[in-house]
Amino acid sequence: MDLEFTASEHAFREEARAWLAAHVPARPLPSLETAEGFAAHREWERVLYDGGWSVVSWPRAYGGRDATLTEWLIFEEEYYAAQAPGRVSQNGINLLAPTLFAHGDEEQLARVLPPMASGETIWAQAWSEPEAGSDLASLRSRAERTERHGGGWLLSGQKTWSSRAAFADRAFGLFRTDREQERHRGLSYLMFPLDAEGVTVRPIGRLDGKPAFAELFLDQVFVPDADVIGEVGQGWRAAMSTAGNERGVTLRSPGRFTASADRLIHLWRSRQEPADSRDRVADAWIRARAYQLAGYAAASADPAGSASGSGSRPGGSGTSVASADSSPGAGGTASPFASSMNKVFWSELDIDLHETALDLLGPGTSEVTEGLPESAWMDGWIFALAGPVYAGTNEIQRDIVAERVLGLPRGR
Amino acid sequence: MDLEFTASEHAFREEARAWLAAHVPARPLPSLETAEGFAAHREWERVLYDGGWSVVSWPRAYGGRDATLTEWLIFEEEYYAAQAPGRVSQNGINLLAPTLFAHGDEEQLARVLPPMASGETIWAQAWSEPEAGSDLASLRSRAERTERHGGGWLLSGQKTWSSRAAFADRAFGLFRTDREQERHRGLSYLMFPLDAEGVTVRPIGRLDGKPAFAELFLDQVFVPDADVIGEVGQGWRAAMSTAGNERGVTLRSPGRFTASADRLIHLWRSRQEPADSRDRVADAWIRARAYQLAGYAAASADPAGSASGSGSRPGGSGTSVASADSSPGAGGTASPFASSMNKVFWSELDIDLHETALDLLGPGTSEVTEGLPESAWMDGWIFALAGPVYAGTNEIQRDIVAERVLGLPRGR
Amino acid sequence: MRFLPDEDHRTYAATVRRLLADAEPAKAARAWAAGDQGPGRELWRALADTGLPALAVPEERGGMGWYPSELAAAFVEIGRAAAPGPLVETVALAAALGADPRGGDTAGPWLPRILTGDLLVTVTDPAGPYAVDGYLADAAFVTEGPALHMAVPEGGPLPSIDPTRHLVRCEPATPVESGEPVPGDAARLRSLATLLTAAQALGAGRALLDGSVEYAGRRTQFGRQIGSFQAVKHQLATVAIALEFAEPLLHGAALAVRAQPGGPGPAEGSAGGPGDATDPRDLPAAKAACSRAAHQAARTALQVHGALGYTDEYDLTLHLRKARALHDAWGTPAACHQAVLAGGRFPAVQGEAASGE
Amino acid sequence: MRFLPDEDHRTYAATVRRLLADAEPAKAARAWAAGDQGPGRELWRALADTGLPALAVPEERGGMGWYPSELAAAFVEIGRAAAPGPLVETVALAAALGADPRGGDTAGPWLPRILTGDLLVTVTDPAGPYAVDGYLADAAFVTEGPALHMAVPEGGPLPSIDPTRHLVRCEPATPVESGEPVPGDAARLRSLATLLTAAQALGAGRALLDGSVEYAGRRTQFGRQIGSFQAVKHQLATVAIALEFAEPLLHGAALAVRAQPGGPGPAEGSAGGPGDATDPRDLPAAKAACSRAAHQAARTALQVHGALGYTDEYDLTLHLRKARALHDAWGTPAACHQAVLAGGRFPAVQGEAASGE
Repeated sequence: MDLEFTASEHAFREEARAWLAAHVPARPLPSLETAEGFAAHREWERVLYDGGWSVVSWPRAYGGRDATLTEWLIFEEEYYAAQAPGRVSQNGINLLAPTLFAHGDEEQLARVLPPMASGETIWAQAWSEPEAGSDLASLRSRAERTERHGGGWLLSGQKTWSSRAAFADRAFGLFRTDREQERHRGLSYLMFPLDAEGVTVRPIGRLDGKPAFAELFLDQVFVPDADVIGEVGQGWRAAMSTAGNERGVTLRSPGRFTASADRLIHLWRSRQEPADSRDRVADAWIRARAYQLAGYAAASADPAGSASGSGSRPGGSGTSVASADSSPGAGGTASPFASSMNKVFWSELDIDLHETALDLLGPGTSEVTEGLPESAWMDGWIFALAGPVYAGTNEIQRDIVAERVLGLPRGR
Repeated sequence: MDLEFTASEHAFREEARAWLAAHVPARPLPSLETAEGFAAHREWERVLYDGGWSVVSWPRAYGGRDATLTEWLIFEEEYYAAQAPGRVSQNGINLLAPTLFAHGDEEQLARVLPPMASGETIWAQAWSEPEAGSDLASLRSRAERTERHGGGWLLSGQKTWSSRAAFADRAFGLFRTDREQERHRGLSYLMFPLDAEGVTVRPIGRLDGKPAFAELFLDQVFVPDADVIGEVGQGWRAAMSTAGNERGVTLRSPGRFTASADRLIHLWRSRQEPADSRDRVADAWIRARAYQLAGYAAASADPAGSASGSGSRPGGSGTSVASADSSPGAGGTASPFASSMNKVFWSELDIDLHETALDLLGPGTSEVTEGLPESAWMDGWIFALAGPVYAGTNEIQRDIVAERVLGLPRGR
Repeated sequence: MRFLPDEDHRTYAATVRRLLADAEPAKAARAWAAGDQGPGRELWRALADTGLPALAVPEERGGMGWYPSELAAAFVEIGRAAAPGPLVETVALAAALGADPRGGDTAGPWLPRILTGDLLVTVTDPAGPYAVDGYLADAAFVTEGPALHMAVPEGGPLPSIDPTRHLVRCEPATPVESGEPVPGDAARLRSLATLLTAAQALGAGRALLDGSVEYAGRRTQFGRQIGSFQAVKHQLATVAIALEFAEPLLHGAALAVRAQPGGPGPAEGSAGGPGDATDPRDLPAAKAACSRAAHQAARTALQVHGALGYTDEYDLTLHLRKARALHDAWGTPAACHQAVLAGGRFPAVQGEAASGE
Repeated sequence: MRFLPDEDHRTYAATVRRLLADAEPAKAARAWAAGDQGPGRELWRALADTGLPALAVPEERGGMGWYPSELAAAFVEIGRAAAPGPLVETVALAAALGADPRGGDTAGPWLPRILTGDLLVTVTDPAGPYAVDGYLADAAFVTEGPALHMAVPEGGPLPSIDPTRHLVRCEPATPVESGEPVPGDAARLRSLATLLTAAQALGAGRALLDGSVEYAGRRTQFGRQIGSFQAVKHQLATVAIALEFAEPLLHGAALAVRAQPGGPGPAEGSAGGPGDATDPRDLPAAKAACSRAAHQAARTALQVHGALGYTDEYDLTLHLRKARALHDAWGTPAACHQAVLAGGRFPAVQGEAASGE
């Protein structure tokens, strides 16, 4: 057991650090939840792509550099330490791409992934519906068979809380292709353009008013067969592999939290190290470090795995949930439900860390003060607030931990 | 609205303070959970009784001084501020007596109350059974009808977690008098001697090893009709009035917590006011003060009520749960389930307060150090740990608050 | 002792509550956030017509006396309604001007026009350091120790997490013209602002709890009302308990503010005799407890509502956002805790460390 | 990087676990609490036979090297079994003696007899200030800065919340006879004691969680298993998560202790080069996180078990009581937090304020 990076891992870190130092914009980009900021962040994705850093863990054929999970962790550490911009492509890279690697065909990979890697196509997710939030299996939007245009599906219904949809190009989600089947049977995983005929996008403002998500009204939106991922009627399985990913380390990499914890300590020092905040500041660092070490352990347990497919490379086993979710505990049980533990852990850490920062900043700075140094903490806090809710509420995650990790009786 | 005590309330406080200053033992008595300490505490009850302070809120006829609820709150404040000994009679005074006032007859009151007030008879409670803890309605111990000795009941079965039973004289509890009825129907409330034939008492050590409770094995223990409280078969209703009391202010009076919070601040000052404990110390004081003010509000809402019968004096309305449990919020709704809010509030305060003290004392003092000043904190901590568990776990209390105060749907 | 709101008190709170419920305060708040003061000004005039600011000003200065308890009750309702504007600041300034230690009519033209509801003013203190609605208000003030100065807002308005609060940097010691202090009681101002902010937070918390309970009973997932899940129940019960026990502290704090010496207003509060259980620590205690309970209510509301609770357009998020802003206004939790342990005295400059690196 | 226990490591931990499971450690703990050292001494001899103390001592001093990771794994099992006695202190003292900076065989007769399992010794530091099992151990030591002294226990044995810990006041600077320091590395002693206490706490937490899960699946109330209640589930899930994320910190801390300079033992750890991610802050972080997780596990176990969890006679309460005692031993949470923010250095005297009024 060790914590020593290999020579090549070390070189990878140095390369990433140097590149980021040279390329990260000196001034923060405008918020990616605005039209202007969205465009600026799309440009940044292109810069990343040109440098070979937009999707490090993907195969080279699709724009990546075949990085291992450990290297991906290193890249993320450097990325957040450099205070590089948020990733406007993250829905595509973190949610759709792993599903494609696990369930897509060669044609789809070749067609979808490169423009995703370059920022040419930005993806929105379209999971929730008004009556199907945490209870995703109850969704009602349907895809009806059509033989027009060479065969495909007509999407109708309503999606909501579709993040990035206000400005994105395309979206992916689950639709009911077999109305006879209930719950998670008869669902299919489809991709569709947001500018297609029949799509109405109504932006929804989040707490700070910015349109971070949208409602989608779909009326007979045509999707060709080529844009069904995996088998028709098997969408739930594909979606669950994505859901596992969303909760796991790949959506919220440890580097994000170690960088924030380091900044928190810096903030605490700049405020003359108030002793009444010491416990909370130290605790944030401890938890971020724990998450980082858990990530190293997970990467060590699966040294061949890339971050892209959560262990399932193209043509891999397809058991992506199980391998993505190897236990974070270095000595621990390899539980397929560790992603639920991860999700609870990082989402609660994220809020506590930002609350501590806001309390250190004091009054007036619980206000969004754009352009002032404090604004990053307020933005981060708003972002963190969503953590315990989305990608399966923490209540559901704790149920999963209790029932599937600990083996407690199913609830009623 | 005011916080001014009347002249007579003020005089009452002065009298209590003076008496306590003159009579509280200079050195702490040995733990009441030991044979020696039990005897010493019984003697202290006699001293209290002789001074007229053992049951201030009871009618004079039974050894009290007809104190109002406000006066009782005042007495408790003075009592705990004076660091007077724990009340070995509390099961009788706080649990049995209110039930007697509400459901007993004159003969029972005259026979049972005076020796309870003087410490001549110390009472144990006998609620739980091995299979009936939180789920009290599922209890199995039975009372079978007998016409011997002038008519009565024969108790058989097993009780457990019977506090004080290792050294007490008598006990009270619920027994199934009608085996045809299920759950809370067919139960009766009875009193019985612990030295009777057929009673076996097996002391159980609590966390510090002291026999704070016992198992009772009952084999055809005779109880005369005169020791049935209320009607046969109506014991559940009587017990619930006691349970409400157990959770309400009368078992854990605000004075206990305000005294502890003041001592905590004193401890914090004596440790050079460490800033990293400031929030926790202040928070403990704030919560204790909130509980105190809530008590004043409850007393103001029911100015005629005595603490003894939770508002139901002998011959009163018998709606003791409702009146005991008037809302603590000074402006608030008079909810009959406020006792559940009280119980969650004080039990969690009590633990947090003592944990803060232990952390201030530092290493070595997480140890029970009898005879040293720290020992009171450790003893208090052990005592506090039971708070969220007994008298209905806090989980059940939160269910009650959610369903009956907030009106959320019943659980499944 | 009668530590319960009396009939008049409850009647007045009910009046304010009804007035606000009928006045579509959420619409007024959204208009205010967008810079349209019309509905918010109208609401304030209606509140002033009930005698709200007059409850902070002695009769000889045109008011009705000194009634912190009744003001607190009214601000619970203002918080429950999420009514916009610098209402706390305006009422607290009226109290300060009315309690001008020099007496007389030296306070300038503001006081009469505040009492009629024609003016809304803002004020901050060095711990702020932002004044809420600095450009929208008719005048801005800043405290400095025991003194009160006029101020000119500086720099652009800053967005707040609470969109109805338009913040402006407003450093101390920027008196206009003469630089002479405004005659007023800054200590009374700060105490009343702290009390009323606590009350507003408690009201916001009540609204958040009520809205969350209502939603939890309505929303179904997995074939059942989400309010039937024990995890949801327990979170809401915890919030209910926190709010329930914050309320008596607020009442205690109002009595402590009423009893505070110094102002010329008739201190109808206690004489501070031996039977008096008012405690100056109740003010910081109430601010800390109400803010914390409201914050818990906001966190829980977000969890119960899911993504809906994270959206700008859902009315309950007006309260959710205000809860965080009020958390730090007129006494951070840390400053309140220090004050509790210092016998009720707030640290000289609240949150001094916040004023810069 | 391979941040995972290797095969040997896991095999050794499994051996220790099996040995303890077969040895009725709860009985040994109860006997120890009653002053009967027999079964506890036997258990320790069996553990020593597996090479446990030898893992702390270099080969040239009769040991097997310097293996903090493997020692931590073994002490997780010791914590899980609630094995009694000053085992942390004995192993840490062996490490200190083995790492005697002067080298040679100056450490007196203790080291060889610790390695054979014949001796149990205790040690404390000024922050203690109590030595665990001071009268039962064969020798007592106390650290003072970088030095190590023998000590004589003073005063009567004091009961502990953990009945298997017999505490004795043991102030610093009570060297016997010559007063000469004992040759040993006190820094290494403290680091290892902190690490192994953290490991023991983690093991206690694991046992508390496992026992609570088992009980929650077995106990029925209201006609259903209590483990089917969401409130119970969520408390247990929270504990599981806390323990799960404390564990990697413990592994990181072991590597940090291994890499610590100063001892003559073969530092098989990293060379501290640019690719080295060991961090001295992991030691206080692990102590804080493991203690806290164990404490949470204890609180939850009490809540799940109800009154049963509050009784002396139920075996799981051996762990429950130990969790609180370990919370403060060899680094209070406050001291650990300070150390994390000071780059890993513990404050000079941990919890100095605790030494008396």
